[in-house]
Amino acid sequence: MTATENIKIEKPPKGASIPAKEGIKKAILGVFKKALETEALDAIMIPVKVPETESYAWVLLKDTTLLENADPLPPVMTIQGGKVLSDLTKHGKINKNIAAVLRPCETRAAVELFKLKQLHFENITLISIDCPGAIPLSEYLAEPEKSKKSFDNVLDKWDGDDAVRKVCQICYRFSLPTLTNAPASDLHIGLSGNTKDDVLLIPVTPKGEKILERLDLKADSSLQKWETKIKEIKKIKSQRRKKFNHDFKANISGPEKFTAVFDGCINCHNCQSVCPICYCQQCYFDSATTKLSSEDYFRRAKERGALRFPLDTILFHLGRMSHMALSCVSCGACEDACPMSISVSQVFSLVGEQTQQAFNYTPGINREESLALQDYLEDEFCEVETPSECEPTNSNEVKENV
Amino acid sequence: MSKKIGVYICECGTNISDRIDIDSLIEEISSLEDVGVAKKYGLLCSPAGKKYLAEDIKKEELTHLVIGACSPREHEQTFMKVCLEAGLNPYLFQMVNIREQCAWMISDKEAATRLAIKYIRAGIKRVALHKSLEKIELESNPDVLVIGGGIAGIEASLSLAGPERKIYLVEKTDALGGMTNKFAQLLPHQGANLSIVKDKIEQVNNNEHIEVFTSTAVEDIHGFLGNFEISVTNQEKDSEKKEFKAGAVVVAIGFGLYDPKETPAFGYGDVENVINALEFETMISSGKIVLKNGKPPASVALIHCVGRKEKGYCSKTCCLYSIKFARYLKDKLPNVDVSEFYQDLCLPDKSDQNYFEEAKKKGIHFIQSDEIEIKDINDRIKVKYKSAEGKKEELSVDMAILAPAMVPSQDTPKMAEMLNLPLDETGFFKEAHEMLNPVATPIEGVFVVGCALGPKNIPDSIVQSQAAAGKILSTLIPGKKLEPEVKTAEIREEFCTGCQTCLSVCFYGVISFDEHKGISIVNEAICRGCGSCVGSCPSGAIKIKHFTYPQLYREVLEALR
Amino acid sequence: MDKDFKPNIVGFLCNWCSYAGADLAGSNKLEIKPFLSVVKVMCSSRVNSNLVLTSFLWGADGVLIAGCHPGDCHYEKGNYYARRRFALLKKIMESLNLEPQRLQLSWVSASEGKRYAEVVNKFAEDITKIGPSPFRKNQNL
Amino acid sequence: MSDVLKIKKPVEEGITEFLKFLLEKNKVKGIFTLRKAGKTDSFSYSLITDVEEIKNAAPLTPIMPANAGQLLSSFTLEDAIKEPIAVVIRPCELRAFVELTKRTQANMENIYLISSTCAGVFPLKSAQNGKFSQLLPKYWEAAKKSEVLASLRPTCTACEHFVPALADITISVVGNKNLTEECSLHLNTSKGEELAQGAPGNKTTEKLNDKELAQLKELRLKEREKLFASVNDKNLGLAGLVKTFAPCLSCHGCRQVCPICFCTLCDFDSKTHEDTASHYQSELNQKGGARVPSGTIFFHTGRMIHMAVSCVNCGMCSDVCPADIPVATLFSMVGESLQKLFDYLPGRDLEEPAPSETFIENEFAGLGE
Amino acid sequence: MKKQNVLIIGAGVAGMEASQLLTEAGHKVYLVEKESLIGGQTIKFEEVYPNMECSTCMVSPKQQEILQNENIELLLLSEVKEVNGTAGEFKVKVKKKASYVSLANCIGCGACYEPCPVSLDNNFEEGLSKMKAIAVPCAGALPNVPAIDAENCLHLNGKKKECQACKEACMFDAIDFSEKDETLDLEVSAIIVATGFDMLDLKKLSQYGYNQKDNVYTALEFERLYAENGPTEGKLILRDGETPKTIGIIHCAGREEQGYCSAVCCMYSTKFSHFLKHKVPEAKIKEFHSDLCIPGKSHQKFYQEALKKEIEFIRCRNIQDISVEKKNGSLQVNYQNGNIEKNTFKANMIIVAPAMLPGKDTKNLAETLGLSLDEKGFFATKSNELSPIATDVEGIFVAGCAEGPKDIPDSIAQAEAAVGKVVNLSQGKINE
Amino acid sequence: MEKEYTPQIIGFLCTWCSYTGADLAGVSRLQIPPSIRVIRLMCSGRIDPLFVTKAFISGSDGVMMMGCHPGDCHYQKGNYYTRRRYKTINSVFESLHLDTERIFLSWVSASEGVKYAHVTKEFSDKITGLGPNPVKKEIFL
Repeated sequence: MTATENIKIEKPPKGASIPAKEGIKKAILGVFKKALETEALDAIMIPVKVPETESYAWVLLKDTTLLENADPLPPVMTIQGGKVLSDLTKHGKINKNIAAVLRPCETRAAVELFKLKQLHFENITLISIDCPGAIPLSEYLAEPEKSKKSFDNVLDKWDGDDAVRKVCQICYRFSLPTLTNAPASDLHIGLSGNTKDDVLLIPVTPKGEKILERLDLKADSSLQKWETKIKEIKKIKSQRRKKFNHDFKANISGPEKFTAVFDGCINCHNCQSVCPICYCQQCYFDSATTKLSSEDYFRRAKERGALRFPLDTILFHLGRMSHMALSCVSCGACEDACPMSISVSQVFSLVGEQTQQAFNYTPGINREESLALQDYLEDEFCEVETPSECEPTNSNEVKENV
Repeated sequence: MSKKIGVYICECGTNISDRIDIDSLIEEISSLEDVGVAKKYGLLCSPAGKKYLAEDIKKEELTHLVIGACSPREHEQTFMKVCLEAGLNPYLFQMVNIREQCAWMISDKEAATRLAIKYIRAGIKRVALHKSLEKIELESNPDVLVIGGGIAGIEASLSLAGPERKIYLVEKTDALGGMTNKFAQLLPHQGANLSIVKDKIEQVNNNEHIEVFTSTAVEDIHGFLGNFEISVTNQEKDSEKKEFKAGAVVVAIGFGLYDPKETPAFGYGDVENVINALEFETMISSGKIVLKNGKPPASVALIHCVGRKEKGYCSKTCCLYSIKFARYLKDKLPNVDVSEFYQDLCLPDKSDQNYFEEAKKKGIHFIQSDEIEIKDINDRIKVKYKSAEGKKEELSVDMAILAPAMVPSQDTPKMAEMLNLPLDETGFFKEAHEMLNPVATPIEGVFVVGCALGPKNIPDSIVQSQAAAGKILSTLIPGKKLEPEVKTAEIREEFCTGCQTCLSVCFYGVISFDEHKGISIVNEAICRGCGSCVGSCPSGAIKIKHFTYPQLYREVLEALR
Repeated sequence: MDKDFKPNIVGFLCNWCSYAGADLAGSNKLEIKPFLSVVKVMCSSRVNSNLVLTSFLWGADGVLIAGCHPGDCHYEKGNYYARRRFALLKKIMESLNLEPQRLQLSWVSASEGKRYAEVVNKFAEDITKIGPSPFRKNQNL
Repeated sequence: MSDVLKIKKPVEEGITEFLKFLLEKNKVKGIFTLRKAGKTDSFSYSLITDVEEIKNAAPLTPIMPANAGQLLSSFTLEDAIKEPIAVVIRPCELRAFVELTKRTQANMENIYLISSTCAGVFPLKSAQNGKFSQLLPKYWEAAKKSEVLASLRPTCTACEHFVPALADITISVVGNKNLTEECSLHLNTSKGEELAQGAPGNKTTEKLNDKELAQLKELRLKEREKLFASVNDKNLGLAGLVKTFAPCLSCHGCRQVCPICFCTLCDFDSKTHEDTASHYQSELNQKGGARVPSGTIFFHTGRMIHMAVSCVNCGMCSDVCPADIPVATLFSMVGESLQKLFDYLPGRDLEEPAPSETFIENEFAGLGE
Repeated sequence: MKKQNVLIIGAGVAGMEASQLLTEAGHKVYLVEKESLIGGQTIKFEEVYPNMECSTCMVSPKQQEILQNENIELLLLSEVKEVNGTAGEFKVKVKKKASYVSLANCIGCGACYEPCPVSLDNNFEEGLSKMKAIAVPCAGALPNVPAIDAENCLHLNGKKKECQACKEACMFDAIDFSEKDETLDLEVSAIIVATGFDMLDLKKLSQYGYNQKDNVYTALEFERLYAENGPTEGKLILRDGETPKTIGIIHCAGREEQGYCSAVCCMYSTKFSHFLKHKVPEAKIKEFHSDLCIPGKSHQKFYQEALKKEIEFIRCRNIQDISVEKKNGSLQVNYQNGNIEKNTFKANMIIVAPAMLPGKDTKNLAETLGLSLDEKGFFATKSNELSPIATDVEGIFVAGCAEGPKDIPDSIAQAEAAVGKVVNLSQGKINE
Repeated sequence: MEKEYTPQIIGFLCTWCSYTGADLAGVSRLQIPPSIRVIRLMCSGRIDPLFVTKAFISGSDGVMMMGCHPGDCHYQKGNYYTRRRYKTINSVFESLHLDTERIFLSWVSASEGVKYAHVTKEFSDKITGLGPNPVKKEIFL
C-alpha cells in the first residue's frame, strides 16, 4: 500500500458547474451515469436503496440501472463509508478504475484507514460531497418518510438543523477541500452555497481532473460563492461546537459523571464494531487478555460492596478511546449503533478533538502525514514530564486551514 | 500439571531481616495457592546458599521458584544458574527485590513488611504464569559480504578472510582502492605511504578466501545475522547475476565531496585556477604544479571548510591535508607564497600539532577567517576575507585550492533502504549506538565502517574496519551456533490486522510485513525484547515473552491489593 | 485529608535506567514512602494505555511511569514513543477531568537514585493529598 | 410438591429481604442480581457483597440489560468461584448458563440458583425514555393474572419456557395472585432448603400454581404463532431475507450479546470470511453490482447453523440491533425447528450433551441412501 | 578453535569492550585494573556528549556484564609487574594488592563505612568529598564492594591496632585483615593495553590560579560536581557555597606545553555549558578557546545549539595568555580576543580543561611490556602501519586513550579492532 | 428456461469412500455430469456447514455432501456428525424458506462407482430442473 500517486494541488481554483434542473441528486447521478457509460469509470461505490425497503446499502456498481436507486447523499449513514472502502480493498487492490462517493467524515476515515494499511487507494477516485449531516438512524428507521422530509429541509438550509445527529449539528468539517491544501479526496462535490440549479464538481487532484476531462467537463466556474457560504456555515457550526464542548464537557467530565455516562452500557460493543477507525481484527477488550479469575472479580466486588456486570465497561470505553481518539473523525456511527442511546459519539468527538489538538493532528485530511503514534520528534511534549518548566510543544506543523 | 512453587526469602545477613519481619511474611504467603515451600535463608547468594537452594529445588520437586532478596540486577543471573543446575527452567523463576525496594528504602518495619508481602505475592502470582523458555540455537554462515572496495573495505576483507571464512568484496567501479587511487600521497601517519595501500590491494587479490567482484552492484540483501542472502549483478558482463549467502555485511561505501559550485562565493567553476583538493592531488601525481597558462603559481591560497557551513559539520581531514598540500608546494616550489585560510584548525591526533608547527616554520601563512569570497579580478584570484580582528582584507593569488566537505556517498540512500538502515540528519549512516557501538547498526550483523559513517581519515577508517572485523570474528564463529535473545516478541497471527504500526516503532528492523498473510512477522532471531511493539499494538496481537499482559497485570493486581 | 489513607501506586520502571536508579536509591538507603509497587518492564515503551488504564480502573490511586531520559533509551528510541503514548493518555484524562494528576511520567536515570526517591516521595505525597481514587469505590466500572 | 418459604411482603421486597438475609447470615458471600445502577431506569447486574448495597437490588425488575448466563460465564470462565454466591436470574438466563457450563465456558460450583416463573421483560428501549416506572404496575397486574403484555420483548410474549428448570429456589410470579402481599419461594433442592434455613417467613409445602402457568403457556403459544407469522413469507426466502437484512450494519451486536455465541474470536469476524477485492470485482462482473461489505445473509444464516439449536430465546439480539431487525424472532423460529429435530431443549439438563457433540447411530435412517 | 587466555590491562570502556568481546570469541580474559572498581573515567561523567546520554545508564549494563561473565577473571587493585615470553606464550606476573574485603562474601550493604574512624579525601571524587578508609568511592560503583585503604587504615598501618570497627560491623564475615598482597602468574597468548589517560595537574600551570580552594575547577572536578551520584548529589554548589552564575570555561590548558590537542575538550566544555544553562538558565557563560576542534558529524550541531542558548564562545588570540586571578575576592579571567584587546571577565566559577596525559604508569608499564613510547609519552604503535593498534611487540596491542587522546566511540572502535587482531593471532593468522 | 444452462454443483467428498467411489466411476468410464466440481476432504466430518452455506450463497446451484455410509467412517464416527450437520443446514434452510432441494447428502462407498454416477446425475438433473440459483442475480447479499 504505497503512497498515493497524488500530486498536491495548492487549492482548487475552479470547479465544473453541472445544471440541476431535476434536483441536485439527479444531477450528480447523471454525471455518474455518463461516467459509467463513457467508461471514464469502470464502477462506482455508492449507497443504493434496497428495493422494496427504506434501507440503504453500499453497492459497487457498474450496471447503470442500479444507479436509479442510488443516492450520493442518503438521509442516514448506514455503514461508515470509509470502513466500507476498507472492506472492499483491504485484501488486495482493485484493478478497475472505480470511484467511491463518500461524505467528508467517511473520506477522512478512509484516509486514516489508508494510513493504517487497511485500505488501498490505487485505482480509486475518492469523491467527497458537502454534507449537511445525517438523520439519526433510529429516527429514520422508525419514520422514514418524515425523516426524508426533514433531511430535504436540512439540505435546503445547511445550518445543521436539530433534525440531524448531534455530532452533525456541530461538525465544521463538512466540506473537505476547504479544510486543507493537502488532498483527502480526489474530486469534491460542492453543494452548499450553490443555487439549487447547479452542482459544483471541484477537482482536487490530477485524478479528479482526469475524470472531469474524460467527461468533457470544464472546471471554469468560480468557487467564490460556494466558499463564502461554506465559511458562513463553518462559522455558525464552529460556534455551536464551542458552546457544545463547553456545556457537554461540564456534563460528562470527572470520574463520577464520566462513568455515569456509561451506566446504561450493556457491552454490546456495537460502537466499536461500527467504528471505522477500530480496525483491529479482534478488539483487545474482547480478547481473553483482560480476563481475570473469579477470585479477582470477587475481590473487586468486595472492595466496592458491589460490582457491576458486565465487567470492565469503563475500561473498554476509555481503552478504545486511547486507541482511536487521535484518528476519530466524529462520524457518529457509534452513537447510531448504540442500542442504549448513550451519547458515545459526542464523548468521543470531544475527547478526539482535544487530543488531536494536543498533537496538532487532524485525522484524515492529509494522506501523506504519518500517524501520530507511529512517529515522534526528539523535542516535544517536554511538558508531560515537567509541566512547569517548559513551553508546551506541538509536534506537527499546523495543517488545517482554520 | 500441578504447580509447586518454592518461595525463598533471603535474610541478606541482617540487611533484610532487620527491616522486614520475614517470619510473618512467610506465614502470610505460605497459604497461597500453589505455594509448596516457603522458607528463609541467611544468605542465598553465598556458595552454601546456592547449594542449599539447588538441593531444595530438587528435593521438593519444585516447578516454580520465587526468591525474595536483592535487586534482580544483582543476582538474577546467579539464581538462574542455580535453577539450571537444579534442572528447573530458569524462566520459571521470579526474583523479587525486597532489599533495595523495601528493606533499604523504608524504615518503618511494618510498612516495609507490608510492601514486601505485596511484592512476594506478586512474584508468586506472576511466576505461576511463567512459561519455560528455551534458548534456541541458530546455524550461521561465517562468510561476510563487504560492500565497497576502498581502503576500509579492503582492510575489513583482509582482517576477516581466512580458511573458514570467505569474503565477498563487492566494488562498483572497476578497481579496488577507492578514493586513495586519487591520492598522490598519504599523510605521514607512522611513516605510512601509498605503497601500503598498493600492498593491501595486492594481498586482497592474492587471497584465496576473498572473492572480489569489481564493476558490480549489490541488488538485494535479505535475511538477518548469520543468514543473509545476497544477489549482485556485474554491470559490465551483460548484467550477470550472482547469488550467495553470508552471515554479516560490512558496508564501506565511502563518501562523496561537496560540490563547491553550490556555494558561488568560492568561485569554483567561474574563476580560473580555483581547483578542488582532488584536482590538486592529481596535479601532485603528475608532478606538474601549473596554472592554466602552464606556468607554476607564485602564490597559492588554500581554503579550508568549503561547505562546512552548509553541511553543518567539520570534515576533520581537510586541515591536515591542506597543510600537506602547503608543505608539498613549499618543497616543490620553494619561493611560492602559501596562505591557508581556515575557520578553526582541527588537529585532534597527537601528531597533528607537530605537523602543523613544522609547516609554520616553513613560512606558510595561516589566516583565520570565517568569511571568504573568491573573485576574479583582472585575471588574478582575489581572496576577500574578514580577518580574525574583524577587518575586511584581501589577498591576490595565482591559485586557490578548495577543501570541500565530505558528504555521504550517493549510494547511501539506496543502500540504507536495501538494508533497512537508518540515516542520521547529516545523511550518513546512523550507528547502533553512537557511543558504545560505533561500527554496528540497528540491524544486527550489518556494520558500517569508514567514511560511510561520517568524515574521517584513513587510520580512523581502518580502525573501524578492524573493529567491525573484531566484532564479526568474535560473534560469528565458524561452527558456532547463534543464541538469540529468549524474551522476544511474538505475533499472534489470528489477531494481527496488518496495520504495521509495530514495524514503524521497531528500531532494530525485527518486524517485517508478510504481504501474503497480511500480517506482521517477528524475526525472533534478532529481537532484543524491549516490547515497544507490544506497547504500540492496539489489539494486543503481539506478546513479549516473560513480560506478557497477564504477567504484568498480575503484578499490577497485587500492587493494588 | 484522610490521615489513614495509604495510596496504592503502581510504578512501571524501565529495566535499564529507572530500575537501576531505584536500586541506587536503595543502596543509598534513601527513605521512600511505602506506597509504590514497582512493576519492572524492559523499556518504558512497553507501557501503554492498556496497562495504565487497567491499573487505574482496578483501583490504583496513582500510576508512575519512569524511563530513561529522552535520548538515553537502551533501545535507542523507545522512550520517545512512550512519551507520545503517555501524552495521549494524559490528554484524554485531562479532556475528561479524570484526575490527570494521578498519572505521571518521570525520567530517572541509573545515576539518579536521589531523584528516584524524590520523584516517588513527591508523587506519593501528591497522591496522598488528592486522596483515594474515585475508581476504588466505583461499583459501575 | 416442594417446601415453600413464604415471606409476608410484596414479592420484590420479599426476595430482597431474603437476599439480605443470605448475605447478613453469611450464607453466601455475594449476591448476583439486577441492581439499580446510577441514573434513573438504569439497571444492571451486579455482584453485591455489602449488605448495605442490597437496598439497591432490583431482582425482579422486568428488564434484561444482558443475559446473565453470559455474565456469569465471564465471571467464572477462568475458574470456579471459591466462595458461595446466590444468583437471581430468569429462566432463559439460567438455561444459557447451563448451556455455557456444558461447554466449559462457565462453572456452576458454589452458586445457588434462584429463578422465578417469568412474566417476561420489556425491551431495553422502554427503559430509555424515563417512563419505565409507569410500565411496572401494568406488568405486575398482568403477571398476577397470567396475561401476556403486548409491550414486552417480542420473544418474551412468545416464550413457553418461563418456568425455570434446575433452579434451587423458584420465586412464584406468574399467576401468583398474592404476589403483592407475599413472596413465595419454592425450595426445589436441598441446596435451596439449606439456603432458606433460618430465613424469616413461614415454611409450608405446596405446588407451583400449575393451572395459571398452563394458562399462560397457552396464551404464549398463541402469541408465538402470531409472532412467527409476523415474519411472513415476505421476510423469508432469499428475496425476503434480503429485505429483512437490508438495514443490517454488520455490527454483529446480535452475536456479541448472544449468550450462546461464546467464541473468543467469531469466525465471521476473522480473516476467513473477509473478501478480497478480486471477489468483489468478479461479483461486479457477474451481477453488475455487489454489496459491500458482503456476507450479511451468510453471517446470519451461518450463525443460526452454529447456535440456533442452543438458542434460549432471550431476545437480547433483537434488543441491541440498531437497525431494528427482528433477529430474535427468526432465531426463535429456526431454533424451535432445530430443537424439535434433535429433541433438545437448551439448558434443561446439565448432563444432556449438545446435539453437535453427540449422535445416535440409527437416527435419520434412510438419509443419503 | 584453541581457547587462549588474554590479558587486558585497564577496565575502562576500552578494556571492558575488549574483554566482553573476547569472551564471546571463546577466550578467557584476565582483566587487570589498578583501582577497586571498573568503568574507568567514563563512569565519572554524568552525561556524555553529544546526545547528553546518562553515562551511568549507558555503561552500567556493560559493567554488570563484565562482573557476571564467568570467562573474565577480574583482578582489581592489580598491576602488571613482569612480562616474559613472546606472542602466544607470554608469562605475566601480576601483583594484586590485598583489598581486605572478600568479593565473594561482601554483598555491598555498606554497613562497614559508618563505623570507620578514618576520613580521607576521595580521589575518585577529585577530592571534592571525603571517604572512609573502607568504602566504595561513589554510589553505584561496581563492583559494589569496598576495599580497605591499607595506608590509612588504623588497624593495618598500625596506628591503632585494636581498631576493627569495620570488621565488627560486617555481618558477612567479609573483612579479612590477614589478606596479603599476592603475585599471580598468568600465561596468556596476547595482551591488550587499555590503560587510559590522566589529566594534566593544573597546579603545574600557575596562570589558572588553581588551588583547590577557590571556585576554579578542573574538568574532572566539574564532572563530579554535577554528577547525580557525586559528592553534592548533582547540586551545583561551589566551594564557597554559592551557585554558579557567571562561568568562564577555559579550553586547551597545557596544550602548548604538551604539544598536542586533546581532541575532546572543546566538546566536553560545550557539554558543560549545555548542562549549566539547563540547570541555571540565567547563568552567563563564556567559553575561551583557541581553535574549536569539533570533528564528527554530530558535533558541530551540538556547538550551534550552545550558541542558540546564548553561550558565548570567545576565540582567544593565544590560549597561553589567558590567566585567572582573584580580584577583590572574586575571580576574573584575563584574555585577549581576536582584536588583541585585553579583556576581562568576572566569574564566580571557572572551569579549566587540562590536557589529557598518558596514564601515570605508562612509562613503567611500557618498560615491563617492552614497548616504546612516542614523543608525547603515549604508547607507540607499529610504524608504517595505518592503524594504531599493533605495537612493535607481536601479540601486544593498544586501545583507547593509552594510544593518545580520543573520545569514547573511537576508544571502543580501537578495542574492537584489537580484539580482531587477537582473534586472528590466536588462529595463527597475522595480518600483513 | 434457457437450454444452454449448465448448473454449477459443488460436491464435498470424503477421500476414503466417496472420492474413491467417484474415481471408480471414472475408471469404469461411467458418465458423470459435467456440472459437478469435486472438493476432496479427508472426512465428510470436515464438511463445515459453513462450506455448504458459503457455496450456496456464492451462487452454487447445488451442493453435495458425500461420505462413507454410516458405520463405515474411516475415522470411526465422522459421518454421524456430518449427518447431523446436514440435518441442521436443512432445517435452517427450511425455516428460512431457502431452497433445501439444492443441498444434497449421499453416502457413497469406495465400491459404489455406479451409485456415484447415478446420484450425481439425478441431482444434476434435479438442479437443472430447478434452474439457476437466484442468489446469482442478487446483489444485496
